Amino acid sequence: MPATAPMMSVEELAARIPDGAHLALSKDDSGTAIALIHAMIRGGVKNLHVVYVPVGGLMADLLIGAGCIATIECSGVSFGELGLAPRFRDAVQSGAIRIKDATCPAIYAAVQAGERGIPFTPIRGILGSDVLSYRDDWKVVDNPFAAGGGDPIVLVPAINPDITFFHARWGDRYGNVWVGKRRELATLAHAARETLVTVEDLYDGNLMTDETLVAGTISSLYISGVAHVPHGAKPLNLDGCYDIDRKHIRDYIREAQTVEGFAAYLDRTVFGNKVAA
Amino acid sequence: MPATAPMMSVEELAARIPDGAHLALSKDDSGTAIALIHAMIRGGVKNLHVVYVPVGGLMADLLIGAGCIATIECSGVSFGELGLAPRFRDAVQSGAIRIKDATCPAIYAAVQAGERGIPFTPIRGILGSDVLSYRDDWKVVDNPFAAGGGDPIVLVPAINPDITFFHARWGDRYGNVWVGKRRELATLAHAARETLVTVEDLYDGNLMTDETLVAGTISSLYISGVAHVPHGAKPLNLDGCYDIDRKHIRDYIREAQTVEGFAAYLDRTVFGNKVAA
Amino acid sequence: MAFSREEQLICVIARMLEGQRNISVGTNSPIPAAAALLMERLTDGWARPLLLGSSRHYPANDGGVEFHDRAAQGRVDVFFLGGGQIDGEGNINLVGIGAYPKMKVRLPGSFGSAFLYLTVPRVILFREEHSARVLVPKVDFISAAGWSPPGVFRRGGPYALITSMAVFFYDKDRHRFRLDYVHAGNSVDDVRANTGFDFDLASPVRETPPPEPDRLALIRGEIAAELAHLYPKFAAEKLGYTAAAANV
Amino acid sequence: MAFSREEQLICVIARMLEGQRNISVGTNSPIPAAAALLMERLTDGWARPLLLGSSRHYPANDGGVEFHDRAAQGRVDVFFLGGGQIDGEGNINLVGIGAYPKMKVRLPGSFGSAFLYLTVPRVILFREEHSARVLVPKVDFISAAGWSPPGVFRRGGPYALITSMAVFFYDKDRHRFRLDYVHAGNSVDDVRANTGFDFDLASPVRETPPPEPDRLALIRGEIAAELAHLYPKFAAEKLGYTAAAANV
Repeated sequence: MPATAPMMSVEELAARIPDGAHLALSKDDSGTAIALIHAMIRGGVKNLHVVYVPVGGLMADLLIGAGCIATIECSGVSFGELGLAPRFRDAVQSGAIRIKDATCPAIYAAVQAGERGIPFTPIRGILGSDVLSYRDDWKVVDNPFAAGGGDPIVLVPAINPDITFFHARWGDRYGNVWVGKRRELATLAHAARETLVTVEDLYDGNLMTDETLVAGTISSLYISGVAHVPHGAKPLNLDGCYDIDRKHIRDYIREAQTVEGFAAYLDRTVFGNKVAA
Repeated sequence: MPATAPMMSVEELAARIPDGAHLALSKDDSGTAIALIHAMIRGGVKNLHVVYVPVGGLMADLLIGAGCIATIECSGVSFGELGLAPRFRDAVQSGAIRIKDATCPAIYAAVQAGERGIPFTPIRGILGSDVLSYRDDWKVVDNPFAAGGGDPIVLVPAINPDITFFHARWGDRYGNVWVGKRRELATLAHAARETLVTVEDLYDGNLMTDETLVAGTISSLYISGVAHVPHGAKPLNLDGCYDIDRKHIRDYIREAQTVEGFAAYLDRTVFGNKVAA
Repeated sequence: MAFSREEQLICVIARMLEGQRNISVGTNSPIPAAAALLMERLTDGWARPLLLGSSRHYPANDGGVEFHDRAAQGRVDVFFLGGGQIDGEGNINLVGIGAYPKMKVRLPGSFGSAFLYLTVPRVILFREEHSARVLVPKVDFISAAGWSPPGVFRRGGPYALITSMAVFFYDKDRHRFRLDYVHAGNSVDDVRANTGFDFDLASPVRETPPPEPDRLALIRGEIAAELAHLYPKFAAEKLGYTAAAANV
Repeated sequence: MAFSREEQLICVIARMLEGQRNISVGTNSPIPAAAALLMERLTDGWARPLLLGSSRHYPANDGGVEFHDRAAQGRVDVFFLGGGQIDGEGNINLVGIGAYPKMKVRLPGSFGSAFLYLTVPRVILFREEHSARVLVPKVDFISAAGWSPPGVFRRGGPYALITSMAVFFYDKDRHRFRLDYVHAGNSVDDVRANTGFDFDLASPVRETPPPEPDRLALIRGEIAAELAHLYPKFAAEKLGYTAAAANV
């Protein structure tokens, strides 16, 4: 029988992320660990190297604005239809953070290579792009399997972050977590050395032995810490639980246009309350 | 709204597999399409090139014994604790089929490369093995990312079969099928040009929009034919429905030691009844 | 029948989707999404829209990974790209204006463009703003290259460029755009005055046909309602969809 | 307390699993599986058996892919391999006897061995039959190589070889086996007479200690019951488990 795993607080999870850590985080989709991001900001973590897999949104803009990030690697940071990411934009324009521009499938491929324990992976496309020109850690070789020689192809190195984290729908007492169709979270957990998870609800049973839930479950084998944090993804969405708070995001984008406005947002939202409203 | 997909018979599915087709099939785990294998044998398909991902069992031994396979690529064929595979053994010893020996993770990696649309993938290990010596379609290169040069690594070409098939727990009217945690079936469906599925039961709803089932569902986008075949995996198992019939397999292994015994088994089990008992 | 610019553009795009089956649309693209949903409706579901970011119109369950894998497999027939800058060779720039990396204006980033431009056979460039600021002689940063030298694996690339003023088709052999349609109210000279790159002219350059009335009705009805799940603001403000959700 | 050969071997293996956390066992390996389950029980779940083919003892949900990925990630500490032939350098042969490919005796195949032998730090070779037929000077086909030249990525490899007669440890620097233990009732000369390859001798070569009584009791009780889910025949015939399922 599997051993039970102890629950932690969100502050304890945040404390496991040291200055200078290399993180890889999924995009702001269902199940973004915003409460954990808030705890990290309160803890004052610094000099993070963060890979967004493959793009960033609120999570990136908050960490950048709060001065936690030294280097960001991603294919884009924005709020989609709702607007541009003001702290990201200013930080790149001023040179306050270093950016390693990428393209979505190259990041996915690099994390999958990390999951598979291989040092690199080929990927189609990208040739001719300045994304490639500026990435001296990517290489171009001739496809060794091309019949007549030639056929240049891009190789990207594997990504094996120190830590990944996310907010999941359920966690059970054995430390397993259910992420449903968000398969890329499992890939990240496999590629990362440590995986921290906040969970919306506790699941009374073993997620690994439920015939239907197991397909969307990440085994505790990969999980180094779990905190029970209801509403842990707010103001973003968690499928099946709550929708994104569009007004909150629009207000954020407006307020975070200035350093002062962003500071006021943090004061109110991150420092004023233990958990985001 | 998604369009509904027409159901086929198992004989119609079998008819979609032409002589000489390149197949890749999952191992004999939960959800092996034995009824479809029987239909293929009745249809007399010939000269198949079959990759077992990564190993074969009853499915392989039946197709080999019935003379359907010209080339087999796999990491092993056996019945595990129950015994060796007699028709496979005899066919390789006599040279009746060509075998391309592989090792499990190389086959998985090659199918994943097929899924990702890349021409090859690196893989660790294997160096020093005669599996590599005899595979002139595999290559060894120095890892281009190794700091000091050197670091030889094996590259295997992608596998993109013409067809894959399997037996799934549920199919819905939109052509989606649920395979639960058998993720490698989704990988196969993505890598293959066509995917044929027999399903145990019909699911009344849309598997792609069910919050918990979607994680184990393969979208109809990848499926070219579905047949409703209750007990379609028997005498093998289907998790949650029926267990493997160990006595049947033991009797099979005993009977199939000789060509005559195998012929008698086929007469009784494949040709005598439309669906395996 | 009167129509808005958005409705016009939806219909222009829809005509380029005839006969195309697997139509994928990125995030933050309500007009292409509306055109894809329109084609699904007109073909009784034969055409399959795959709207990134939608839970209703995303018949895939492995997030962005599966979408990019599909493109790599050759299973995506059409995709849409835009650009902060687009140049006369079809190169697009989604990264920023000025010298990289500390750019004068930083945009979100290249997203999947560097990959999808080479793996998807038909890429439709869509950018409403038609100005010499956007349509430049040479982009400041090539997010994705409009063409590739011989020997580079490439399934397709730019097919057409649609703006609020005109429709250009792309000549893959010459790596140049050709002006084919000018939307009502604009002239070839207007287009030339607002385009920073040199382009060819179709003979003749024609006026863009107005929306087909039956399609317009669908757009304002069923399509707007469907679109509102993903783009509530757009559906409400641009297509007059009134039953929008409270959380807009 | 009297004990069977199988019980002896389970306890021999278990001693090699002390301090090892992620213990994986391939299919068709009831004795190593029993040892892994025993260690899980003795460490209150700290040691984690991952039994391929088991639905109860497989805390992973992506089939063989995930298992091999785990090994590649360095997350598998111990694995077991056998061999139709095993030679004095630790090479193993799971493919067949004779000249490849039309071999005189074809065996099932290499499975994951070619990969796992290099990616898993501690690989325990387990083969009950101790004969010059199995333990050969040079295997006919190298399914997986016992050692690699410098510069080849290799986390580990052969750790020990356990047979029904003896226990050898593997010297990674010299690529040779060293005889450390002989099971009760056998002598060093017996081992030499039945081993086709040359090997070193520990000083002294000792007799294998018998099963610890408390462990033996566990094996016959809880472990046999647990093992019966995956190996009903073995549990019934070798460990005397009587409540076995009907479908044996």
